[in-house]
Amino acid sequence: MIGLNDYLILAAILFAIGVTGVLTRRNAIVIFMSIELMLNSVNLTFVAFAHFMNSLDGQIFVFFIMTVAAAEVAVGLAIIISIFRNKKTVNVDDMNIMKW
Amino acid sequence: MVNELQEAAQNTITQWAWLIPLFPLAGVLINGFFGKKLSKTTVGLLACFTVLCSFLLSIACVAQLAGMPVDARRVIVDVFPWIAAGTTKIMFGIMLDPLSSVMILVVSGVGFIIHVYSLGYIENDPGYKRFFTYLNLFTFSMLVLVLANSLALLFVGWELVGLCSYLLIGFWYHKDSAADAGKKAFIVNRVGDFGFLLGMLAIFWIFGSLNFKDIFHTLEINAAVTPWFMGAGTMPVKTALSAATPILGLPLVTIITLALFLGATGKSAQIPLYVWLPDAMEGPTPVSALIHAATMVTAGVYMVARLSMLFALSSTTMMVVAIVGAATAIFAATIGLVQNDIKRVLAYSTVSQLGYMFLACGVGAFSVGVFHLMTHAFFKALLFLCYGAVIHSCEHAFHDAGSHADPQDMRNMGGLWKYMKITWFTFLIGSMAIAGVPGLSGFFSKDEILWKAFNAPFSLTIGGFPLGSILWAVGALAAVMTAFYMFRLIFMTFHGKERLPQNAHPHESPPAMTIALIVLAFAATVGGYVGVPHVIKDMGINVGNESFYKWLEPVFEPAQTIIAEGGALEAIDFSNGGEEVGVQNTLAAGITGLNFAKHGQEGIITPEAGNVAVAHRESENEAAATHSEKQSAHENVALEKKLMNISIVLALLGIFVAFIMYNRNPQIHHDIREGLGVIHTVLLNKYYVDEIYYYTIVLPGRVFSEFFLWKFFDVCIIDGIVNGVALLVRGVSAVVRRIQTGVVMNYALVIVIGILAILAYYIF
Amino acid sequence: MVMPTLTQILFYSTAGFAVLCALLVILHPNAIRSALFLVLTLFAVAVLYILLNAQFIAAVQVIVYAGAIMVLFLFVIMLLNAGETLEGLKHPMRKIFGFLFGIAVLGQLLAIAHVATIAGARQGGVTQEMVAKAGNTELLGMLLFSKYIYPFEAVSILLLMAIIGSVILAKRKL
Amino acid sequence: MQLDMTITSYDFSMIWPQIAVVVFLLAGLLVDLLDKRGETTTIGIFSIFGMIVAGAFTIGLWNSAATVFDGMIIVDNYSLVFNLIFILGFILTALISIRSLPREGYNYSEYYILLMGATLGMMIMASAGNLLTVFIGIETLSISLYVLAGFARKREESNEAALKYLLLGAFSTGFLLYGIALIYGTTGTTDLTGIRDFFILSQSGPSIVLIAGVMLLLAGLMFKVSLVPFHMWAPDLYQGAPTPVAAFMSTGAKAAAFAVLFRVLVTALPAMIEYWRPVLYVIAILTMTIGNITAISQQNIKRMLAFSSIAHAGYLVIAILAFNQLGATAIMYYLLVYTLMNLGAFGVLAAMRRKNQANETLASFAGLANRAPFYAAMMAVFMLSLAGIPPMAGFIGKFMIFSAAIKEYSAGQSDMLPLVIIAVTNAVVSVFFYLRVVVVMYMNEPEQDLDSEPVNLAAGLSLIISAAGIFFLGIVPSYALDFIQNAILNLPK
Repeated sequence: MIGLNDYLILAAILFAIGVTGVLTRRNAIVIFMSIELMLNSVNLTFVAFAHFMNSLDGQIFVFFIMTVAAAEVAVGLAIIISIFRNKKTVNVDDMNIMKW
Repeated sequence: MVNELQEAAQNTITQWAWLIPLFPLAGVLINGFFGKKLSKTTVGLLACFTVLCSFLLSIACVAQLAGMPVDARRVIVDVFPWIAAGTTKIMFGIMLDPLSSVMILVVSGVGFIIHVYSLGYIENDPGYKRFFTYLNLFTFSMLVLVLANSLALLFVGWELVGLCSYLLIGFWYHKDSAADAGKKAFIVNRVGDFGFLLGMLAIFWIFGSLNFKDIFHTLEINAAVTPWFMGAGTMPVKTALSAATPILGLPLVTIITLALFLGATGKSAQIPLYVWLPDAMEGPTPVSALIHAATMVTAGVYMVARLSMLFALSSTTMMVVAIVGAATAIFAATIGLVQNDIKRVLAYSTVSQLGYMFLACGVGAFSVGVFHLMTHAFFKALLFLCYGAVIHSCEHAFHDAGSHADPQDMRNMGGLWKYMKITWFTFLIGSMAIAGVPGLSGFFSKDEILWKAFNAPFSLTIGGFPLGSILWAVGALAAVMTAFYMFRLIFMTFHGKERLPQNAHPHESPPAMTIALIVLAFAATVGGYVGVPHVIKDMGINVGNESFYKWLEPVFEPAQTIIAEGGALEAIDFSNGGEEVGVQNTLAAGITGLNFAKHGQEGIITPEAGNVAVAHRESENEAAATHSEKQSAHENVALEKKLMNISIVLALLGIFVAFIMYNRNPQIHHDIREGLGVIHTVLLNKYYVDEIYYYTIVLPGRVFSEFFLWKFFDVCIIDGIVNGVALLVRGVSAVVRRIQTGVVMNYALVIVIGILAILAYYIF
Repeated sequence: MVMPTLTQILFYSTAGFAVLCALLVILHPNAIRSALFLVLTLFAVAVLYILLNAQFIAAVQVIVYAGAIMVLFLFVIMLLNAGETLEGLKHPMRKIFGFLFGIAVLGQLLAIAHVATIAGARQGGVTQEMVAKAGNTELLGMLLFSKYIYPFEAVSILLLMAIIGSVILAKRKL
Repeated sequence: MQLDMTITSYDFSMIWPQIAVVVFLLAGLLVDLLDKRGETTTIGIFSIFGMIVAGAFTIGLWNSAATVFDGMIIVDNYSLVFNLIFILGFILTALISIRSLPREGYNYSEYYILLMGATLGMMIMASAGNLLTVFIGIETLSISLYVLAGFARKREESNEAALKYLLLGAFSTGFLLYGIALIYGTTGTTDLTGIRDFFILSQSGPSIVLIAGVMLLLAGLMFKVSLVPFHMWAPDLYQGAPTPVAAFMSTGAKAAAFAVLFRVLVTALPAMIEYWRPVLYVIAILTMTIGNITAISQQNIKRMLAFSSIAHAGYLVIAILAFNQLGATAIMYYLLVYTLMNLGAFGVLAAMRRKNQANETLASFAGLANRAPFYAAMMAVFMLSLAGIPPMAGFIGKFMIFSAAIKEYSAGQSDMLPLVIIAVTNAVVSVFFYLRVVVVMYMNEPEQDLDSEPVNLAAGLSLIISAAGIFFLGIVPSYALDFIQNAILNLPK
């Protein structure tokens, strides 16, 4: 039988991959996708817990996370579009006019 | 019935004492907000008028206060509750007692004169309106400081006067040196404020209040408090104050008072935090007179005097205060010997005189310290204003003559007396007052300080001499130097060969300025007669009286009692946690003088019983004191007379040396000869003495003070430390800010590292 | 030797597939490919949701996440022509650090996930029978409109903000 | 089988302030249609009016404590005080913006709508009773702020600020949610009181999973509060975002984040104090020190204010660590004062901005006292208050925080004393860079000649309200403190 920990370990791996993506990629859109990966791993954790606890609250939480993620993506991509208009790039390490 | 009515009528005026600071505040608001629409004259006159109102109301209030019975002379007007924390509330209000009454008279009185003087001085400056707004703001802040009924409100005034000082030092901000001086004053004062703040918070957490009334009351009855340190529970306040701290095992009260004293050294320019004051002379001269000589810099002395009860509890702190005061007095005086910038001489002289005030406070003679504060306010304000007049007129004269000579450098002057006779004469009075020429105000206060220092209640001896006599010697030496450099100043500026640039014709200042000078000269002359020491009366010269000391007596009496008890509190603290200690009552001398120490007795008390025992012994002591006083009164007076004669001789010696060294010009000899014929003969005969003086005493001294004390110690070490700390913080800052690379991934990495660290702390 | 059950086979193969695709998301230099691999990952996770009896969430995952959101991603990538970026030429150290710390995060999270247990937690009262009877979606709907009515309404304002915000930022001419 | 889940009717009377905000937000979208494009004063005033109505509802609810919507929302005086702080922040920001928007060239009415949405998010955060509402509140706030940060969409700084904030915000949200998931998994609930009950019922201490969950949750919240090392976004964001937005973010948003952080710690996690205390302790020291030290070498005043706001967050953490009634009072009082003084300082910066010139550097403030005496005087008041110089309210705020810490010290928390000493040292250091602004304004010669600055009515009003509030709270703090202490009494603890 597949236990809770199997799901959690999978979620942990996906989360760590997401974090690594944020830390290593330059392309803002890819960074953003890595964050989506992290959120998915959180969702998986929630659903797994909910399943093994016979509770639906976790699934509701996932529902809200998805909604918020959708909103975040919409705003995030809009920001990326507006920055691309000005700078013609989506690479985050080209965006450091403000520092120190 | 009639009496009651009278009393009610009497009280009404003091009940309005809180208006005193509000008049200048009104001036600030009106001039600050509508100054642009008002004419220059209106602004200036309004500023003067508001301060005059404060002065008149102060006089009325003090008169009322004097009419009250001695014990009732403390009027507290709570305007509204300020900070409510826990059960006690800090009230926002004023406290009028003999000490603050002296201060408000000095502040508003001298302040008013300087306001009037400024009407003339600052007349053609584009910052005229700004200047008067700041000056009013300062007067308001200073009055708040001295009238504050709580340490917190005092701190408010403390910070505000600091701010005003800061703004006024940099008044001519287009000069880089002015802006730098402002910065320096600011940084140095922060160090002091840090100490003040810590001390204040510690007091709050022990006493549960910052109201002076509560603090004094708690101390007087040794009430039970719940102090802040761990698991202490409720205990008598003196036990709490005597708790040993980890810092060198010193008792808490010593740490607190030392922290407060650090604040005082910052504001009152004492070693090690004096460096800002000479630089502060970059401000306009009336500012130097009002803020950096007469009033604000004495705030530290006022604070120490105000908290005299607390300071008296720690003989260590008292000793530190006295030693720092004496050291500053001599140290600043030596530097003053060689400066050529007039204002710098006066600035170092101020530092030196402030040192005297702390010396007085340190040896327990708070009222003498305050007395010197007052007389110093008169004569130092006078001196500054005179030199303001000199500089003012030289500046214009030099300018008209097309010269770029420095109008503050006395080497560019000489022989000015005939151009500005009033200024010369008033300056002479001021100089004689500060030099301690008998009959002028400075003599009475300085002499009394030296006498008290000689009788300092310290058991410490250095090389067989009691600390007191060393303090006296240092003070006396500084007095010689004071007399010397002041008269050097006079001779180089007003007498001797004219070294003015060609075609420069200085002239007397406008009447607004000269009137101010005359009034102050009058005050500097007669101001001392309110506090003539009784020894003079004993000598049969029945001038003036001791009313000043009597007036302040109720304020300092508790502190004197504590000192007379021989620092019982601290004697307990120094025991190594033991139950019983011997109280060296030989420490106890206090106001009654050396003789008291001889008749002291040794007692064994336990900490708990300490206060009881002390109280019990108090009556015995008093009896003993009276007895011994009678017994040795004669001997005592003789000693005091002797010391007084020494100091008179010393003052004259200083003047004399200055005269010899700086007045060799025949032209001036001629002028002086008529008044000082005998001395002139001596001068003629001992012409080579001048050279001997010069090469044996003056030159080495000059090299020492100029190159070591001033250039090396002052400029390198003290400035170096101040700037170094600032530089270090900035350097660290410049490195730390580099973390902020501007790249998102690095920021994310820092977040991840943070989270990893937190989790690792719990997982592993 | 115990034969793996169908669930086990399904779980491990889906999980492996998800991890592989996720790795390719962050490793593939081409952003369009990355996005497509992310879609695959999302599908794999949706399969796991079904294994966990969360049919509604699985459906939302496919329709909203993989369907709508990822299409938006792809659209933006193509619109900006941002697919063909050459990755990793600048600052190789940053990349190395990134991977190192990613592995450290993985280690810690695994240590936590490894020992996680629901023992002691308050158990929900929603049994498999109830789900079988009323259906996952209906139960969720009931909850949403009873206990979770406040967040449900609040999130509508959040979405409104997102709509207004996206328009104001991305519209070419205002 | 009958499910005992029924749609119940709810008591909406407790959330009138939020409803008012929503109604005015939606109505604002319609009001917008009345104006022609590029004209935003009407909607600005309309939104201020809406917030005043919300404030009136908030005051109307005073002393009516209730937990509504199945524990999702806790309405008590704590949340109401915070509501008032947010409303005050909104009004002051809107007043600044009325002038600033057309000047900076992004005169769109959606600005006020988003600002109202952000305020709604803050209100949800302050009264959240469930980690879900915490999350929704944070996201409502954040999404509005992402957009507002990038609102000057033609300016690269603004774009960059928005992108950095978005990426890092979403990243930290990931950790926050992971934490919530772990808490949910170990306790079986996301309800704040439910979590507290879990600790009361559970026999053994918290498991490592729960600790990790709590720490991740706190890390997410600390990001919003901008505590070191989760602070790096703040300076770039404040510098790049439009000035009124930066003002709003550094005050209202920070207050909301503190509201929720303190609520979570007090309501859900008091049993875990020995776990989160050391973490917050170290973070408080780091935050104060790094914030102040970095601020010293800043030449851009907006950026300096950003580091200063980080440092102030550090002081506030001390009050949290004190974890007593006095500390709670101090937090609210300080945040109220901080809102006034920081908004004021940013308000002056906003007023200084010209179309093509930011005028944010220290050098551009040189000689401001001559050029714009009103703005210079106001800036001086705000700087002195931030520096904690009496009689400005900043002093009382610091005094309250230190008092709370020392009270805890005397109760046996021996580690509070070093914290206070570090804080006092930091406060002294910080005076340097605040006062430098005053010095530059009053004592330096201007580098370039700028025209004198006429005072704008709305912005001037905002500044005068702030300054008056600072003096009022500094000279007569008793009224506000009594009011706030009353609020704390109803805080479940």
